[in-house]
Amino acid sequence: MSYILSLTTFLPILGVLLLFFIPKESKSVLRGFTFAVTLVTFLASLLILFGFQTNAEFQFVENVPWIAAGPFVMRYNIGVDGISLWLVILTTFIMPLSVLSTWKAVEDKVKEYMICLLILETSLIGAFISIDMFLFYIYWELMLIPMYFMIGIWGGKNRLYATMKFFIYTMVGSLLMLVAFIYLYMLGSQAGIPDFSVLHFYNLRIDPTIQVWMFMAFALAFAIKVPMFPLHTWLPDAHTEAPTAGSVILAAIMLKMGTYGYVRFAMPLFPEAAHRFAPLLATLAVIGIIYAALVAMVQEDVKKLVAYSSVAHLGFVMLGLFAFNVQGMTGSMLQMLNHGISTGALFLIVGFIYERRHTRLISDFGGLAKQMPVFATIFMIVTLSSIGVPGTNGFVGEFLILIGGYESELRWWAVVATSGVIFAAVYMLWMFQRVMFGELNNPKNQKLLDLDAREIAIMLPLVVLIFVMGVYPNPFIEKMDPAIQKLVAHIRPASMNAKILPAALQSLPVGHPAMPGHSGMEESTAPSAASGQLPAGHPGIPAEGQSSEPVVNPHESK
Amino acid sequence: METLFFLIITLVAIVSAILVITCKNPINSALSLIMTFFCLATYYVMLDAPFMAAVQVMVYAGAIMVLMVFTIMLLNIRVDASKKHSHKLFLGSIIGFFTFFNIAFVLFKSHVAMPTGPYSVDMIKQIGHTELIGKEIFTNFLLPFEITSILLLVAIVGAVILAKKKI
Amino acid sequence: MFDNVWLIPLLPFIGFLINGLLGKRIKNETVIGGIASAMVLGSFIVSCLTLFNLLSLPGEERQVEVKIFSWITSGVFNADVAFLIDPLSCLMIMVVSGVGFLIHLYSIGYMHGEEGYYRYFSYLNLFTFSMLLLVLGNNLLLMFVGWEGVGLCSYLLIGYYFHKKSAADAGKKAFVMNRIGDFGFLLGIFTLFWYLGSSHNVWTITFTELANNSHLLPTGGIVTVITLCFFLGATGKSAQIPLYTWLPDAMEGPTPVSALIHAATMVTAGVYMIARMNYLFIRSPETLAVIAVIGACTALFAATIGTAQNDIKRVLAYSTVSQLGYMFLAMGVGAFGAGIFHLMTHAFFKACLFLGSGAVIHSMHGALHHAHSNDDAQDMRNMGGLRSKMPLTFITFLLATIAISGIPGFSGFFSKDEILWQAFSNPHHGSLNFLLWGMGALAAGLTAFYMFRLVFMTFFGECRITPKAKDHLHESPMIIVLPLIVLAGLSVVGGFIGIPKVIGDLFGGIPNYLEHYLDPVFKHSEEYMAHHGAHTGIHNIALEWGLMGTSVLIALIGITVAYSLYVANKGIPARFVAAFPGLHRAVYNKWYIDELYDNIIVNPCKAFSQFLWKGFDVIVIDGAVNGVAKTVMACSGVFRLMQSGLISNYAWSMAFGVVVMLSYFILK
Amino acid sequence: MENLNGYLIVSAILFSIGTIGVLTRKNAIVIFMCIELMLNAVNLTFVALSRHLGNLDGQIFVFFIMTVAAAEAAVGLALIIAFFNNKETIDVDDINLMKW
Repeated sequence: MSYILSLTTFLPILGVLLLFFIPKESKSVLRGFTFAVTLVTFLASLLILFGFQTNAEFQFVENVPWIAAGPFVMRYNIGVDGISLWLVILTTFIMPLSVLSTWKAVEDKVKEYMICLLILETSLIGAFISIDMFLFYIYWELMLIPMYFMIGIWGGKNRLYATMKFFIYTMVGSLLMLVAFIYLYMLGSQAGIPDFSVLHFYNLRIDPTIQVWMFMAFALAFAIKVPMFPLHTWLPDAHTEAPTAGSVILAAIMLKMGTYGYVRFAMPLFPEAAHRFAPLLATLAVIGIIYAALVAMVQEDVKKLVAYSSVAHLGFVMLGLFAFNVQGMTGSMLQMLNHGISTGALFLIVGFIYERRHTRLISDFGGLAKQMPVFATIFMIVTLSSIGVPGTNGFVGEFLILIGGYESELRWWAVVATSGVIFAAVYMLWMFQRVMFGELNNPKNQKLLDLDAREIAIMLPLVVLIFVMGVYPNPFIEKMDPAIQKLVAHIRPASMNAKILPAALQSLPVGHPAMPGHSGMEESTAPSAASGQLPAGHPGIPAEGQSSEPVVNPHESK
Repeated sequence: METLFFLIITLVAIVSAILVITCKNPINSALSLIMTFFCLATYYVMLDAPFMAAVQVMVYAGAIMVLMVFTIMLLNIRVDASKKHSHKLFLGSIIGFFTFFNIAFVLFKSHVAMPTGPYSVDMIKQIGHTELIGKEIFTNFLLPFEITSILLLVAIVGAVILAKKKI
Repeated sequence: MFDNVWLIPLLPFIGFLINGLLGKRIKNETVIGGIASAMVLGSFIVSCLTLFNLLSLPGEERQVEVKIFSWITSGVFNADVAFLIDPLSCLMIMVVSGVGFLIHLYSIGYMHGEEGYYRYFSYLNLFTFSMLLLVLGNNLLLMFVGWEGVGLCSYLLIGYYFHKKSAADAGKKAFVMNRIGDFGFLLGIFTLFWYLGSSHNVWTITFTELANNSHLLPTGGIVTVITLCFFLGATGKSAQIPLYTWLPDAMEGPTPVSALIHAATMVTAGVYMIARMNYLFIRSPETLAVIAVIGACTALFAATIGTAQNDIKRVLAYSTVSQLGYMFLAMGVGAFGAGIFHLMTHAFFKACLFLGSGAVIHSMHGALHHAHSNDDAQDMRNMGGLRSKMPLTFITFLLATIAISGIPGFSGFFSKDEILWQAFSNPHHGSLNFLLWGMGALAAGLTAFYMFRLVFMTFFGECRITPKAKDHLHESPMIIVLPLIVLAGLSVVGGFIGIPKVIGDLFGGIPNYLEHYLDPVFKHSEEYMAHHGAHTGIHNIALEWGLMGTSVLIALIGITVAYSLYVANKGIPARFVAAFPGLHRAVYNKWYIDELYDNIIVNPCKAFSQFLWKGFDVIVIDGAVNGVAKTVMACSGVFRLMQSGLISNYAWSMAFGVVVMLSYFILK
Repeated sequence: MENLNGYLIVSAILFSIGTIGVLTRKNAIVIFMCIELMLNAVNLTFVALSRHLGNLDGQIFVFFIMTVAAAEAAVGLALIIAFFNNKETIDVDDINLMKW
């Protein structure tokens, strides 16, 4: 079954073709058929999961010549490895749920909506599995179009502003990335690399100054998608205006595209630049965590609140990525899955109450727990997962990120990020209390009916996953561990020569100059630090005067 | 003597040209334009191209200007109530002078090529200008000649359709 | 021998699942209550079995680890779900499951008729599960899971009457404050894990390995940072000075919840954590000093507030905070054994007091309900003279009050006096000891005063309840009174297992069983003390007796003052309040600490985030984005003017173009 | 013969006068005349140079220019008449249907 990967990718397109034959009026048939297609795609992706041996190599690789235009040779080169496996499964897992959630939500133009959904699924899966950078770029752009229509046509009041902003924001970023791609290709072709496959470019030595510019281009494109701190304002608008299924997919999968981009392209291709930019991007990530949490606290609109919460969660993921160690990376990969599940569930929940009350203002709700007890328990479980209470999936990811971050140079960033844990509890619980607890005085709330079978069927797999990943995350971690070990081994040595930091950065509490080695991964155990003394620049009690070991400035020692 | 006559004709031509663009009533400008055409005809004669002069007078002065005058009369345009004139005149003249200086500059900078053509001046006088032009047109320039005829046909049809009241 | 240990936490978890999922269908209350209590009883029996097995082992090898499954392994970090059985954890699981079972029984009667009955019992079982997990966990991460689990359950149970806004607010406040503590706890784990790993290549967070490698840790420096972080976690969970305001508000929850969570088990988690990692804390004298001072201050501070409260549960809440202060004082002076001993005795008499007050509130509520008056059932000013109406509750309440005030012979006296003596004679803090002892003794006096004030106001004097409701006051049913009796008995007898040596020798050499029992857990810190202890503590028997006498004397003074004010001549308190209105109002309003926190932290935080959102997000970032859009529109507007539609403009621009190009080519 | 430059100068002057006329006048017909004037200036240059170079091509080309001018005049005037019919004026500034 070596074509399983292409099959999974293009199954939705097959669905689209068949959809054309179904008449526009028979809505339920349309919905049923689309649900069936997404379900079959999910089963196909399960085949990939079970067929996947846990090693660091790309599997189910398909490498077929595709375009040869002048100097450019592009091959249809796809494959899945530890990192992208779970993201593909997350995509195919979330799609049936979002299709199921639009049963009553979308009444007009159902056929076009379903077509958008299926095209979106194809482009998402394609982006995750493509090894050829050009193919990745095509899928990267392709996914914008269906989302643009979904928000633009079936959105809320000022949907045009939101969808325009979303589209242009992402487009600007990705154009820069395209330029970087082409320049990279040129560099590659000089060095004899035949095609666009990213694997060839991994071991291409690019001198640091060019790396800095290329990394900036990639980083900007993915930072917009993540969304990182200053470039995040499109997310709340896009979410408030998007239909339920649209915002579920946007939050659960499309945001992961940004972080996946960092892991697959930005960091391994330009390791030195990644190390040099680590403090800056970590600062933005940490600001993102605190800033989004604070802003989420005072939101009146539930969906905007959840949107800001996902900015905060992804800030954690970015912090984990820039820790450059196995715990940090595993933590962020896990957190991507957790965020997909918990925020996807949150948006589904907001969708349910929106379908009932057609309002998203927190002040319109109150005391729903008495009126809708089943809904209350599910909402409570998902809130706890989003806060990261131990026993749910959120905690495992966050803990690994923070402990990974604490261990790397980003020690002080991890300390500040840990306080994000408090704010997460504050805004989620405050929202939960204003929506669910308190008096049931609003007459319209008194007539709300609890979740029906369909809605429970949507939420059940998510709740089960929340607990399974919280209590027993090992199967998830095992599958991605070899790929992450390989990635970290690829990036870490680059940090040696990235150590020639300009004097300005020297003042940062950089850990002991000789990188503290990890017995687990590198054989060469780093020389143990000064026996009892404080390692230089230690965060603890500010070393009164210079500690016994002055921070060796690489410049002088050279 | 030759140059004196040339200067006189030049003076007349320029004055009538200026009259064309300055006088209020379009009829006057039409007449002054006809005057300019006559001056040009005399130039052609001075340049040993009598046939050209004849055609010039017939086509331009005769046909086109008649048509112009006819249109002016048909539309009985009052005196051109030139409302605001100021900035247009100023701008226009600026461009005009600039054009002149450009062309003049080009002329003086460039040196004219040596006469290489087969038909020297005295040959024209001897054989006659019209024959030569006729021979030339109907041998080397036959295709353009035919095309211009089609062009004229098109123009005629176009003019009729455009000017008709009810189509 | 210890392979059935995993049953201890699992049984309450099964109870949680049964009640949680099927509770709605099993309408019948006794079945739900029965399942829940049976589960906790089961885990109590298994813990007795474990304790028995442990005692059968010789002293030194009383430390067994049972691994269930490996939880997270990534890179150098691995944490697995495994249980550590040693004297300390055995004692704790006995207390948790024992007191827990009694409280489950009690709440079957107490919660009769509540509409979320199944929800209450499932949360109570979940709480017992997480507390047992916390206590049994063999590594820091599993303890943290239990730590946050109990925080979550206290949130759920405090907010049980969720339709009441105050209850929901109290629940949220409790959770956030605990979360702030957990922030410190997390930082402690990270620093410890990072320091031991990067400096000594020991990548571990399990307690046994930490204990064995504790010799690598330097004194002071990084260890102070780690222990201070952990102490921040402890203050959050055990409600010490900076983060205690959530405990009095937590009284919004049902009374058995306050008894179980906010008196006996959860709040002692901080004390247990310090005892569990005594080898860390002993290595940084600065942190010990901080803990001792904060403990003493909390004890005194909470006691002062307790004297002026009128709500029966608020008084008990502040007494809990103050007693916790004592435990932290014990930890701060290095007397870990005494701290745990006080923890145990406090669990007994404080649970008894809370359940007793619950019984009082229950019957008051019933009576007021009959009389259709909506006076506050918890306000002591409406009570009085219940001695005759509820004799059994009165007796058990009195016994527990005597125990808490430290009257000799009762459990409170032994544990509190041991702490005061250790505070006075410990080798750690030198001159600070006198201050610590002074504050402790004063707090003991105040405790005696407000506890007896409570007893006199509720049980003595004439009944101030509305006349119609007077005859409806009756003794609570047996299921409520039985746990009271057991707990009262325990609070009387409980003290004898840890009699201080000086008294023990007096009565023919009865050894201090508890001290002896807990020795293996604290052997690392004893070794460290023997090795590094600069100067030894004071061992003067006569001094010890003297101090013991003074503390008893202070307690008696407190009782007589309470008696004179609230029984003999009732007028004095009113006159006292009139004399010092400012002081009274300040103490009654909890020294305005809540308002202080609101104005310093909560409101500025809200205002700042409002500014961040409206100011920064909307105006700056969106402004910039929309600004770019507007400038593009503006430019296009300008360019559009060129298409003016007038032919002369076009002609002019064409001519202009030609001229410019010509001149360009000419001049080039 | 000898003053070829003179002829070129004259045609330059006529041409620029024509340009000025086109740019400044408002009456459509006068603009037409000025265009005719410019065309003739060019014709003059053609004839002068063809005579100087002794090559008749220039003069033949003038014929073609004349036919074009004639055609243009015809169509142009038709346009003006059509325009006059519905706008009652031939002021160039009023022909602004293309205005945005």
